[in-house]
Amino acid sequence: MIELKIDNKMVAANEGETVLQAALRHGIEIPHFCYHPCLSIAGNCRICLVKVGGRPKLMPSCNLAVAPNMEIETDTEEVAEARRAVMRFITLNHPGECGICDKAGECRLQDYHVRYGEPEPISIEPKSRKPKFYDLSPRILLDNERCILCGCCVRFTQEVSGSHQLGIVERGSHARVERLETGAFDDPYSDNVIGLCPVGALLSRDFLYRSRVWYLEPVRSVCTGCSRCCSVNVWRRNRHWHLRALGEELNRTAYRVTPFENPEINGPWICNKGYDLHRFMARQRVLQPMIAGRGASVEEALAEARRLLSESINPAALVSAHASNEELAAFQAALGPRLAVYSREDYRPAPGEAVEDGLLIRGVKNPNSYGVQALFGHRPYGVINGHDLLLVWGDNAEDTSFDGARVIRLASFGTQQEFTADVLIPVSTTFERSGSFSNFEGKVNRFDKVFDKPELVQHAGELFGRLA
Amino acid sequence: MTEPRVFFNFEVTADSHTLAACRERSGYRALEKALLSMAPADVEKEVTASGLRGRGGAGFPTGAKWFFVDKKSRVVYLCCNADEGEPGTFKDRWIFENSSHQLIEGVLLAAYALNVRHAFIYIRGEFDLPYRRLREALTEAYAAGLAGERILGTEFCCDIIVHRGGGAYVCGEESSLLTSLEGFKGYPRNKPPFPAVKGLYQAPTVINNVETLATIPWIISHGGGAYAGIGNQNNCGTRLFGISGHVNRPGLYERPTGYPLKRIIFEDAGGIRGGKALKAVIPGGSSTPVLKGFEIEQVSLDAESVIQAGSMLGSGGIIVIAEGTCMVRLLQVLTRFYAHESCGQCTPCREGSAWMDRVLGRIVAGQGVKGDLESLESVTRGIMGNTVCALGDAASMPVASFLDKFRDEFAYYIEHGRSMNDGRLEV
Amino acid sequence: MRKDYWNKPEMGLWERLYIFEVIRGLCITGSVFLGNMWKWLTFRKGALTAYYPEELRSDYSPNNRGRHVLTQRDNGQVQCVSCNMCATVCPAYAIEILSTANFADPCHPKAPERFEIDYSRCIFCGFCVEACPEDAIRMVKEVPDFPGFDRDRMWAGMDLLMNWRPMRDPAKHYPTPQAPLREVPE
Amino acid sequence: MSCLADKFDRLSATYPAQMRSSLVLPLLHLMQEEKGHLTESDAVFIADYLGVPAMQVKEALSWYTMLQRAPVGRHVIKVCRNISCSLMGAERLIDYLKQKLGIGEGETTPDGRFTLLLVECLASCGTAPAMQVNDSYHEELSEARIDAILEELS
Amino acid sequence: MIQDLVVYLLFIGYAIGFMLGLATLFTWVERKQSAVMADRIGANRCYIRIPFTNVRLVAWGLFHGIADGAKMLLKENFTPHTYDRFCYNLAPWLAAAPVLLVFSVVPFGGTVTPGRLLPQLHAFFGERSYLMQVASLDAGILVVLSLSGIGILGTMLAGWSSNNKFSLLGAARAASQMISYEVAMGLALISLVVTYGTLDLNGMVTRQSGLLLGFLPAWGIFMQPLAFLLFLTAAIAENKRVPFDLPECESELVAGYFTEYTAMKMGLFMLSEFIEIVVVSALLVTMFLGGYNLPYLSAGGFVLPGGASWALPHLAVVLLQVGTFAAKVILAGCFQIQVRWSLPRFRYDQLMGFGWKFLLPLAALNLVVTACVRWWTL
Repeated sequence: MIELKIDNKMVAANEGETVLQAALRHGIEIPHFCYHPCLSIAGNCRICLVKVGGRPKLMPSCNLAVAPNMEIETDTEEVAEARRAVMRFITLNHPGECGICDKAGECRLQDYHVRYGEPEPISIEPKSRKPKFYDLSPRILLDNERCILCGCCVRFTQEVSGSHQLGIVERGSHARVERLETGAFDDPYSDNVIGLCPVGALLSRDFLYRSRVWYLEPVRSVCTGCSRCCSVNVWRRNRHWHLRALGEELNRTAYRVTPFENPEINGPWICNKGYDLHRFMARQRVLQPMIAGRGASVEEALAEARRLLSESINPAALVSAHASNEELAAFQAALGPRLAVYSREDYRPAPGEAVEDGLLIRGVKNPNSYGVQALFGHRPYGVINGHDLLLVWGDNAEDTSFDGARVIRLASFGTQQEFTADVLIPVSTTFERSGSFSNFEGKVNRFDKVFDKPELVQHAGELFGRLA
Repeated sequence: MTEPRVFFNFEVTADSHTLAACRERSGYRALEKALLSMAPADVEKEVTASGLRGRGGAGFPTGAKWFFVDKKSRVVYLCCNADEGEPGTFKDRWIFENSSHQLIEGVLLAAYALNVRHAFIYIRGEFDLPYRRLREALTEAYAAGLAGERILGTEFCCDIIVHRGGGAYVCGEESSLLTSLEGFKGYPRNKPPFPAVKGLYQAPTVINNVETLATIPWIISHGGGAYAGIGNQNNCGTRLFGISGHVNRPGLYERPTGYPLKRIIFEDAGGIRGGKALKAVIPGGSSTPVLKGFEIEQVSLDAESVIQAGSMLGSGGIIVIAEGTCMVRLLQVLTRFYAHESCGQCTPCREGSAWMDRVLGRIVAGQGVKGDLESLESVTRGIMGNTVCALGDAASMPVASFLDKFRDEFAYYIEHGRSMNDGRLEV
Repeated sequence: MRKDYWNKPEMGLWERLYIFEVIRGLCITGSVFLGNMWKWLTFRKGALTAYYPEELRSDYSPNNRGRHVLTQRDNGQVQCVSCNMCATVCPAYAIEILSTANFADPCHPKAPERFEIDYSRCIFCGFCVEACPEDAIRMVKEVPDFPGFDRDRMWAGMDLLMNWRPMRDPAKHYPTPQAPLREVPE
Repeated sequence: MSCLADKFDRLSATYPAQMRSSLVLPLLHLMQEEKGHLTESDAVFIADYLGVPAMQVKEALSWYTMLQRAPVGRHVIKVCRNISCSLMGAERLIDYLKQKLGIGEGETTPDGRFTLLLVECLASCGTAPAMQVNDSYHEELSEARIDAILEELS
Repeated sequence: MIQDLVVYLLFIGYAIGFMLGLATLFTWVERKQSAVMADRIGANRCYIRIPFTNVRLVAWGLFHGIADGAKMLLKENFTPHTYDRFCYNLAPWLAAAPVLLVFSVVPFGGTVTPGRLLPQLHAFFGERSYLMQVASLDAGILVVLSLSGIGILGTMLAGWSSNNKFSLLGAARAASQMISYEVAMGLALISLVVTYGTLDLNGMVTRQSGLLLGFLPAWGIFMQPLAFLLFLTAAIAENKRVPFDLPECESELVAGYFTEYTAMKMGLFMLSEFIEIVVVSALLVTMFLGGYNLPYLSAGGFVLPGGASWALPHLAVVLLQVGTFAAKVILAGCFQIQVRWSLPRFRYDQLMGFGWKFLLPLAALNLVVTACVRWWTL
């Protein structure tokens, strides 16, 4: 523990910390663009300059290790002047197009400009032109005019994802971020640079111009892409800004997915598959309960399922690895003793998908395989056949044959025609319920409800009690 | 010539740069003396005793710099900073062309003192003849057993690697030189950590200027005390001063520190061209503040005196400007240079140098407006001291001083759209 | 010293007796009432207000701001860049904009695909006009002719807003887009 | 490319083995000597040879001014335009050269012989004005000297 | 007596119909009158379409009252989170019921002898005659005072049980205001009682049936002009109408003590206000404006000052008296509305000062003078 004084306030800092980290931890705001806790220190934006007692020059606080009895001042006129100067330089060639910039509203440059900048530019030079909407990859656009060359994205590819696919080329005021001409920026973690960018230089094509960010609000959820179970924020439309003329369905749409910083599981990053989670969830849904291929009410379907269950001699259940721990517990309590239980892999790696790497991506492409196996053991269906009734719980039309057994299906995605079940009951997706998953290390990660479920769709956890 | 000469102690002829010629004038004696009779610590002690200061511009005492290096470290690197890019400075080039062996000897001595296995000479990419001379000299030295394995039969081994730069002024900054040497674009590094702690490939590294290293053989053979006796007390020794600009005999002069500036301009360099009056002097390379003609009366060529006058001695490149030169256009030449050479890493320098260049370009094109000078000044204030390396300061200091000292000329140019003088740089 | 911050009425005895002033006031309102009543009874209209929508006024103030116009660029495209400032500032949440990306026009990559104003909610405050950074939305002297029995019918879309009274923007001329947006060397 | 690889090997032998990354700049110089100018594929080639990220080489290639990224003429004339040379008349000489060669800054004559580049300080301030043709310096220039130099080259 | 029962049931029905009908009418009158005063049109959007045609019966917006009533009955009944449901639900009734009851002692006509109205009725009624009044009480005026005292309770309960700061403030204001003005009103009425020497309202009306100085109707307004003014002021204040609407002033307290009420509960408050207009007008008419007395009209017909007379049948006299009373009430109500749209609201301190420092002394003075005069003339 090192005690130092920031703005006449005694602050306790850890050994090896920088002044910026210590200040931020204690709620003292020092502006910063190029600093990111998970990346190396670049020290090139120069907005975090602070006054250190006994030193003539201002020091960048991001590169200033704490020392005992250090006296730091962040609100002197000298520091404010330096910040104003740096804001002047940064905004010198930054186009004033917040109106059409997707970052506006969560842009640090915007915030700092309001707080530390000057209302009117003193420069009368025309802004310099650089390539706009430079294609980094089919997922990401780069607007070099907006770029402030903090280098966060470059450092991300060098230090976190290790793909080294981005770099700052040219020198001086011509410097700009580029990829190799020959290769797209196809890093499996590439979308992280969008959130990393303190300004709106890196744009997600998927989210491009879909909504202003202040119309949205994040809800904590969990990525179901693999057994890492990264925490994510799902951005839905804020209740106050619900749309009417443009379509009610937009109010029930997840606009984008961003990482939710969870140091235990994923840190501040998620992979591109996680960024695509909302598209995964926007697939065709099963919305209508069916009995032998024709629509029925929920009650009828349940009654039929109960009848099948009571009539069967040797029933079995295939349990979804997308089920939350709570649903598994409900299943275990209601039906567990009566059925032979098999664990089910809802999704397997798609062809061409990154299978496993050292950073986040895991080979098992289901979120709660660990939870299922902890409760029921690792028992894939197919070892023993000869059941006369199968309760198949989970998405993805199964390629396993059911051997003439009668089938009760609980599914979320797909078309009605896809399922040849005796009873089909639609169940809610991860976005429509709250609960928790246990990831491959057994860490429990909870998720909240993002949207209300459609009317005829049931929560699986509530179904089992009514089935028993 | 009564004063001792470290460099200009021989006559330059067609083959004066060869090993044989060098040996004739007692080259490599100091190396022999050091390797055979002195411990590495003794060499360092001599250098410390000599009071030698770095000749690259900052003037940091060489002995102190060596002292900070952890010599017990597994690897210590030595880099010779030969990326001479400061406009107005051309001393290292002379050393390479005429006295490479002196530098090699100096490098080996420093390597011996610092326990260095690999020494690098980072030479400017544009230097073609100097590079070839240095390679020749190195080949000769390797052939004569003066470099490489088991030098002079002792246990001391040192390889000297010559690394050509790619054309970047900022690589003369020590940390950016290291980055460049590691094969990256030459971005300066944040300090701390200093190169003496974490330098080339994260190992402790000493970076010395060519002139500094080339002085060391003289110090070893004559003793540190002898060197300390030359020139001023605080800032001793001789220095190479390059005089350029509007003088009759521009060129390189070796003078002890404390030599009057006026004398070197008006006597040694033969006075101003065409008999014109002296308008201004930039005393230490283009990045130092300008001095007006009348300000140099009492100035002598040592760091303190020049600082007292309001400028810096820097790398010793004296640029003389005669009456009738357009200072606005001259400053634009400088800002263009710094805008071109800004590496693009940190914001104030990247944007500020280009901004100053654009404003001055506009003024020179006759489209200056009223607030331009004030905004230029605020830009220099914004850059000064806020950048990663010293290039930002270097870019803003001339602007600030030009504006300070020749404001009327700038105001006239903005008001009338043309120069107060005839607008030429040449006289 | 205590300072009086309000305008203390200086009332004479007559005013302070109150009753007479009350009677005077009643006489004033009563005379207006009787006058107007007489007009009603003699089938002349005794009111300044109109039966909307059967009657429409013709003498609107030039400052009246009744309907919105989306201005157009010289090439007839909508000037709006879909920045949503108007929608954000709108106190009645009456504006909804759907944006689209249009890289064919590099100077205006963002454009509205749909632009809807809900006249059942609009309070005609004019904030949208003030918030617009592009002078793309204006309010002009007109009455919103949207009386109806169905709230959903009171939306004005982009076609209507642009075309019911097409307006070019005389104040702001955009440069023709510089075709290649590669770096321009100085 | 095999002969190039030989040269690469020879050059890399002069550096300590653990300093592969340092070879980026020397190899770029070498490649430029061979090919006249460098493209991104050359950078990728060097990166593959050294085992460093291609982006690092690309950054270096774009950053160092001596590395040509566009085709140049047989003789590259680099004229210093910095302070000392300007004081000694570099601007006049640049105009003269432009007019004589009929090209502007950064351009190549139609016959592909000369490329005119304006560079910052060549460290010839004492012997200003100066220019560098290919690699060799020409100092204390005047119109007559330039004529003579160009004469000699052609 | 079955005949009595029939007659009094008819009277009660008439009284309730009279009050509710006029109250509904006054809601329309208030809108329309204020519109005409302010150069506007006023309520005009409600209509009844005649079935199977496209003819729309607008009738100057008269159906607005009906629409209002329907709306209030059909609206969702919000209740606040209060811990006293009982008081909250009781309050509207406490506010409305006393107002309705006040009318029971007000005579809305002279003496009627049903048997003489129509020959057919004679067999049934015989020669019985009735005062046209629901309850002919000796203590009539005291009933009025006591019932209007109960009205305060409803207001207080509503404001307190709503669990809302605006309501509570409104209720507090209402209580202090009503109690304050009750005093002045009471004193004004006492001087009236001293003048007429009776507490019975019918007796008062009868006392006003004569002529003063041979030509002037012997109405209370001419006997007690100051008491008339005092009573009018205090009655408007009791009714919490402009300029005494502090308990429910929209600009400060949303809606005052009934902020938290919706639907028909709120409707009861509104209705009681308009009924109170009717009641106040009726009292005013009864006590000061000669009640059902038409000048020069006696039980047998018109008797003009010059000695000329015009005999009328009993039915015509009764109808004239009832009609006179109704017309006077309507006019007095219109006058109250006129006041409401003419005067600005008092500040609270002004209100209190006016009540205690102006009205009360004046009423006391009036009483003293009246007593002296009465003693002198007796």
